[in-house]
Amino acid sequence: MERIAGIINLDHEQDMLNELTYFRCGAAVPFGGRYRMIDFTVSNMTNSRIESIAVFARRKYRSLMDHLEQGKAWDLDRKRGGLFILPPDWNDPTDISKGDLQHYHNNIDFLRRTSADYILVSGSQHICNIDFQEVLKDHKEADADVTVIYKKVDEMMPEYQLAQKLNIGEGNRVEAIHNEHYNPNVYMEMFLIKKKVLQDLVEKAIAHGHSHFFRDAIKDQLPTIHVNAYEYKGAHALVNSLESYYRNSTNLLKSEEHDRLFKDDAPILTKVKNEAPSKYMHGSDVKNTLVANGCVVEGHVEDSILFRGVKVGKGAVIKNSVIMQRCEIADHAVLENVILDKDCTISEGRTLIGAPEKPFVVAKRKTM
Amino acid sequence: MERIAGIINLDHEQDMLNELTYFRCGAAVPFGGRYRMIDFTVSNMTNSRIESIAVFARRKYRSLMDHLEQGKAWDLDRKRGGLFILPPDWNDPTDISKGDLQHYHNNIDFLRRTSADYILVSGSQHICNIDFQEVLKDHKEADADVTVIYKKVDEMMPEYQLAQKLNIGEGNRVEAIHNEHYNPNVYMEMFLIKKKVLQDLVEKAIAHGHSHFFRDAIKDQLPTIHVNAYEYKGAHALVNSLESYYRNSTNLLKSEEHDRLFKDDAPILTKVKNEAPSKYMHGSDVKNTLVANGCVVEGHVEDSILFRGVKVGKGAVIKNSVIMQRCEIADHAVLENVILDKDCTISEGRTLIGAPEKPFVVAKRKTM
Amino acid sequence: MKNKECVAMLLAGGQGTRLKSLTKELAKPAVFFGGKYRIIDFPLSNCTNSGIDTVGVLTQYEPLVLNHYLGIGSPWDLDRKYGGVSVLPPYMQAEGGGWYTGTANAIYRNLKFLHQYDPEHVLILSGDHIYTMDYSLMLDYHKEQNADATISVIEVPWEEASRFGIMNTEENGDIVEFDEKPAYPMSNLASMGVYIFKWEVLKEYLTADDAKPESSHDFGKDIIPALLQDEKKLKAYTFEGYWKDVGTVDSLWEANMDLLKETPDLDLNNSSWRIYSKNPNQPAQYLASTSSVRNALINEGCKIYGTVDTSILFYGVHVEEGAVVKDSVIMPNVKIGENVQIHRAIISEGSVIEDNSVIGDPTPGSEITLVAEEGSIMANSYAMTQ
Amino acid sequence: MKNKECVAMLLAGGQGTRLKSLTKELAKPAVFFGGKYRIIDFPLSNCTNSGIDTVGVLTQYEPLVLNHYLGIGSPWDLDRKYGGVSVLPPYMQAEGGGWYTGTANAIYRNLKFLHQYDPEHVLILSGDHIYTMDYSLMLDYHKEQNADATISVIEVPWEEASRFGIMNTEENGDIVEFDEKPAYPMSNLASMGVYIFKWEVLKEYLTADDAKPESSHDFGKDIIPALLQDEKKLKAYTFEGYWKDVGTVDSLWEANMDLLKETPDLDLNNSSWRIYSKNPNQPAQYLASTSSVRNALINEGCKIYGTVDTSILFYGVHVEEGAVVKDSVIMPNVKIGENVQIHRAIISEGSVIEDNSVIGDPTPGSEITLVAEEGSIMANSYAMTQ
Repeated sequence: MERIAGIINLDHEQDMLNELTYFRCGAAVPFGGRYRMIDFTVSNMTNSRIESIAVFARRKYRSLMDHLEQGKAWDLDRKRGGLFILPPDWNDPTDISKGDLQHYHNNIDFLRRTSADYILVSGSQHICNIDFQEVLKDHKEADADVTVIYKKVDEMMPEYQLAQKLNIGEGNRVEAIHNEHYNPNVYMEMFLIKKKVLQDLVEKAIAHGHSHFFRDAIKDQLPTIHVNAYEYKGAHALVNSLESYYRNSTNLLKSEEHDRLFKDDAPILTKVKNEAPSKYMHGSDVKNTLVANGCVVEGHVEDSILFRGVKVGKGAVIKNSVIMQRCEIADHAVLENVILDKDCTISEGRTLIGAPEKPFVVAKRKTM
Repeated sequence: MERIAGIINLDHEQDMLNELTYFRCGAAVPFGGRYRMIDFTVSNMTNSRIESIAVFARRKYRSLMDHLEQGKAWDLDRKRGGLFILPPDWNDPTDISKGDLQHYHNNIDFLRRTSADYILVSGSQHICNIDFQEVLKDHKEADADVTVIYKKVDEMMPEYQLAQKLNIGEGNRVEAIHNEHYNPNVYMEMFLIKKKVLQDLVEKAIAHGHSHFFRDAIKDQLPTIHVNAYEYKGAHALVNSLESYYRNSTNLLKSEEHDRLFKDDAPILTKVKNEAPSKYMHGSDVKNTLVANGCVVEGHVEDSILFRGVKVGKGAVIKNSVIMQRCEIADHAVLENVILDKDCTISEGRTLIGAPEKPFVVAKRKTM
Repeated sequence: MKNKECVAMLLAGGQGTRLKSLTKELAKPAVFFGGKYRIIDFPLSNCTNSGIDTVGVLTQYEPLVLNHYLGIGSPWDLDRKYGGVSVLPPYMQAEGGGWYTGTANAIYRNLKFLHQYDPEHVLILSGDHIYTMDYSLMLDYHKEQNADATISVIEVPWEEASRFGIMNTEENGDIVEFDEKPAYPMSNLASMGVYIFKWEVLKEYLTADDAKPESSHDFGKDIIPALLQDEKKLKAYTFEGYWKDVGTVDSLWEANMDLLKETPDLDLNNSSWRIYSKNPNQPAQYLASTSSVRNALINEGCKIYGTVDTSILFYGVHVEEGAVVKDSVIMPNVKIGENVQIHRAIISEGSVIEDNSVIGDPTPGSEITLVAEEGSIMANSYAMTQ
Repeated sequence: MKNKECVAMLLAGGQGTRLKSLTKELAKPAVFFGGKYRIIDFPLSNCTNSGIDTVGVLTQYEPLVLNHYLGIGSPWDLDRKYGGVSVLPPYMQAEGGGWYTGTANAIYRNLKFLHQYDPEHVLILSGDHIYTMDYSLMLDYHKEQNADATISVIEVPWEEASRFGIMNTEENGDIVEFDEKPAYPMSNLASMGVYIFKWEVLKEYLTADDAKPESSHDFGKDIIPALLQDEKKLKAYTFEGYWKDVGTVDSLWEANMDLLKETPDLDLNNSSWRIYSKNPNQPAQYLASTSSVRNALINEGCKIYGTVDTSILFYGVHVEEGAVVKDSVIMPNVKIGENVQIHRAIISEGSVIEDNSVIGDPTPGSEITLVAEEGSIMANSYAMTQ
């Protein structure tokens, strides 16, 4: 089996989740009851036997570090390979690289040291469950320079407007990459490339004063390099705005979607918290809801997601809401279309109601 | 046994080791053939059964992170306790703390979560082998608010000019802390304090707009708080300049000094590199020199320190020098009073000679 | 390396035959409890939370299940480079080998293991009880009293005292007599099977005991009486809190039900005293629109479409529409079909309960029904007790 | 969890009696080698470097030393949550227990361990040889050839071939015959004791072999011949590189001396194929002004005041002024007094050689002198061979 190393490049990811990304980068935002966004990327990589992973982080990476530790949850705290979070801390006055090429340049040792022949570069905003070994197989069959991964979407949701789309020609060759609407081939911000090719392209892009590896070295060079398109067909969600975060969260309440994302043979792992099982008291009434461990529920919860350690008091009502870790909802409070970031406290009898298309968001550690 | 947690506060440490601190903070500078400066502080803590350690880092901490991992070498990669490197990544617009109080304020969770009753705060510039449990015993006997650790020095070396000194009165009570020359009681930038007292003092210092915890909350409040002085009597070196780095490095070549610092029952640990034993070829001639593993020596080395993986070619001559990791000294090169940072290459026949009081320093990865 | 102040030895050899088919393929300490845990998680978590980082686990039967569960000890933070958790089955030695013949014999045959750490004190634990206890407080007491051995005791109701090993003590805590299951108890302080010995004392008495052919090599029956006879300093350390033997199907069921009280005596949500456990990495639990859940403890990976009442569900349990689970304990990965009725039952790991079957006797006080591991209950069938 | 493609089983039971007092208290795989390592570091590092992260280590005698050395496997990066290193001594089972009676029996009695990982292939290793080998290349070959079993072979000099198990092969690598120590070898391809089996095939043949009362339960004598008889697909995989049995005092000494060649056949400094080992955490080695060192491998923690020539020093060795160490291997923490003379000797761990004593015979080709573990050579005494 040929080896792949992974790069999770967070450099271009805008922190557009408002209150949820005030204190953390998007990759560290809690998702799906017990995960953080980045868990999906890391788990996909380890499930595909990628055991060397570099994370290019630039801003608000503290909670990312806390969460990933050294890849412990993925058994990546190793001597050989492992997970490396690489925030910018470069002090070379002769360094002329710019943009995300700074990461590639300053972490060139990661590429040099890995024994992998291929590199899989991914962001953290496309939630999915994908086997990158299949991508590699396709890449080799196509004999391409680069293989980009895309999802053919059924319906044009607003979040896809920000995504790049692919024009795909004969033999799955990518002919153009652009932001045009109504093209259903959404580029998933993941590509596979031979290590040697990546190193050459990075060097060239820096020499030409470029600042954005994918745009400048791949997209703009399309006629000259062979870019192969790989279609991913599994569960998929793009989270790049508060609205898409909210809608895709509650989408998980659809049982089929949930089962396609969480698979026994390709589990999504996350940092272990050792919470007790959740407790449903007399008088609790919970419907169509995902609940993580450590919750104590006495009230009414419907069409919602409760993260770990949430307390819902007697007579409290929660609808269409996402309640993050350790929030406490006191008796008789009412929440509808609300997102509470972690450690929030909602006082007794308090009512908060947002709109279905624009949930009411409360930043972490707030008491209301 | 009452529990102590540790804080390694690097905030005030100036990076005054010229080329050696261009790319790394002082705490990450290699020392003693196979260590980094901070290894002494961390090992002293773990040898004193301190198992929760926070590192307050501000600048150039990347190689510190690489080196410490999550405290793996000290078995500190744990669920309970462990070692946490805490670079500044704070985004609270309401935060009014300044200076090193920013660290105390933004990492207040570390203090809150630890079950320890006492906190030992230390820098990384005072190399020593100390048992902090003895300090705690003394602290409790003195019934003090704070116990500061000092070394009574025999001779006034230049590095002590930058150090603070203690006036010690009856019952080992500290009466003044200042920078006066010719006071032999050198404050070792280490103090022990009850957690509760630390929390209160931090809160108060922030409220008063202070920016330097030790200066503003302890030194300047001396008449009102009981500061006890604990005399440390073991091996000691203060490294706060290139000159003191060089002199204290070669000081280790004195066998007694070396044995006082490296003790079997209180070992100094460091990241394990799995280098082979060092190999001395036919024709090698090595005298009064410390050599780490992985070296291959064919030439002449005298009164020097070779870090891991150094190659010394045939007919090369090295005197009074410190040669860091993986440097390659080609055949017939001559080095005297030189410090080579890691990964340097000295070409065949090249001669570099510095002065005994001012060594010639070569920054890392240079080829000369 | 520094020596270890206190090393724990956990006696996990009990076969637990009174747990019937639950322990057919499983040592008793590996039995599931509380929706997420195995019994052994409690003493192991107690060790970690008490700052004891070196634990020998003495197994008797095939050690592979426990070996595999314990792994390198990482769930309990016991993956230490020096110390950590070690499984110690009876192994072959040059002079032969054989089963551990008693609790004392088990420790005796691992003196070399202890010797490696040169401890000052040795904590002896058993893997049969559900409780949370700070052993470091007991160790402090043991050291303060300069005791040769300290035995943890708990007050039991007088009417039950004759079922336990009873300690008769002086007012100052000195143990003067040990009464194994006395017909007429003189005290209600029962031994919890938790001992701290000075290492030197333990070594001496285990070695002497091994030479006695008539000894049953048991801590309660032989070692403690020998120390008492020699007038060694034995102290009773009184523990207050929840402590429950889960040695029978009924007591295991009861201890589970204890967790469903409004304010249970055992707090699984205490963030300063976590009960660590191997994590199955399942997604969040899902309660469907058709579900009805009350008075229940439910773990991750469950999918509930039916009714769950006064029950405990481990990870990966599916309850289909129309099914009713009441007063029951459902172990991991059990699939419960449509319109199934389960009352007062323990369903073992991996069982499949097909549609419309009825399990258990809803009569209060009736015997608890046990469905064996990977059992399969046919559709429309009826099962009650065994 | 995904299954494991390949799990390694390392036979570490050899008592290595030909290593005399070096193995009195130590299994052979734990014997020191090369200034820093134990023999077992080589196969374990090979596993890690080959991407095999699950290794069962089968021990025969008291497993504690190896257990303690292997710990949780962290030095070899084998501290994995799922997989990693497991020590597998012969343990008591319900139907009794007993020593492993042969290499095949040892694996047979751990089929349950293997079963837990449901591997596709099983790699069988021994702990007796010094070599670096990429097992993943052998596994690739085994898979490409779709072999039932693949045996790693190495060309040995024809005159030595009759000391080995010799494989007679077709040109395409098919093994047609296995000749254990043939008087008249037909090939010079010696088995290295490194096998890869398809898991299903291994299970079948081990189970069948166990039922044969006349079998010696040995891979070379029983399992391989049985596969050959059934015309299973057996392939020889030719390894090129350094490979040395270190089963005698002389061969152990020689293999050490091999490392002192200008360009040794075994490269310990290969940064892409590190030999991992437990680290004793000693400070840098110190060569004093009075020292004279040439042609030597020296480890951390050593202090040299005397002369070291063509020798290997493990960690923590002190050589005082005037002492001469030549053509020798000095194991950890040996203290060598003033004016001591040591020639052609192996000095075991922890020995103390007092001032002015003379050890070993400097005559080239003479027998190597061995000083036993924690031996003490009195001042002014004279010791040669045993």
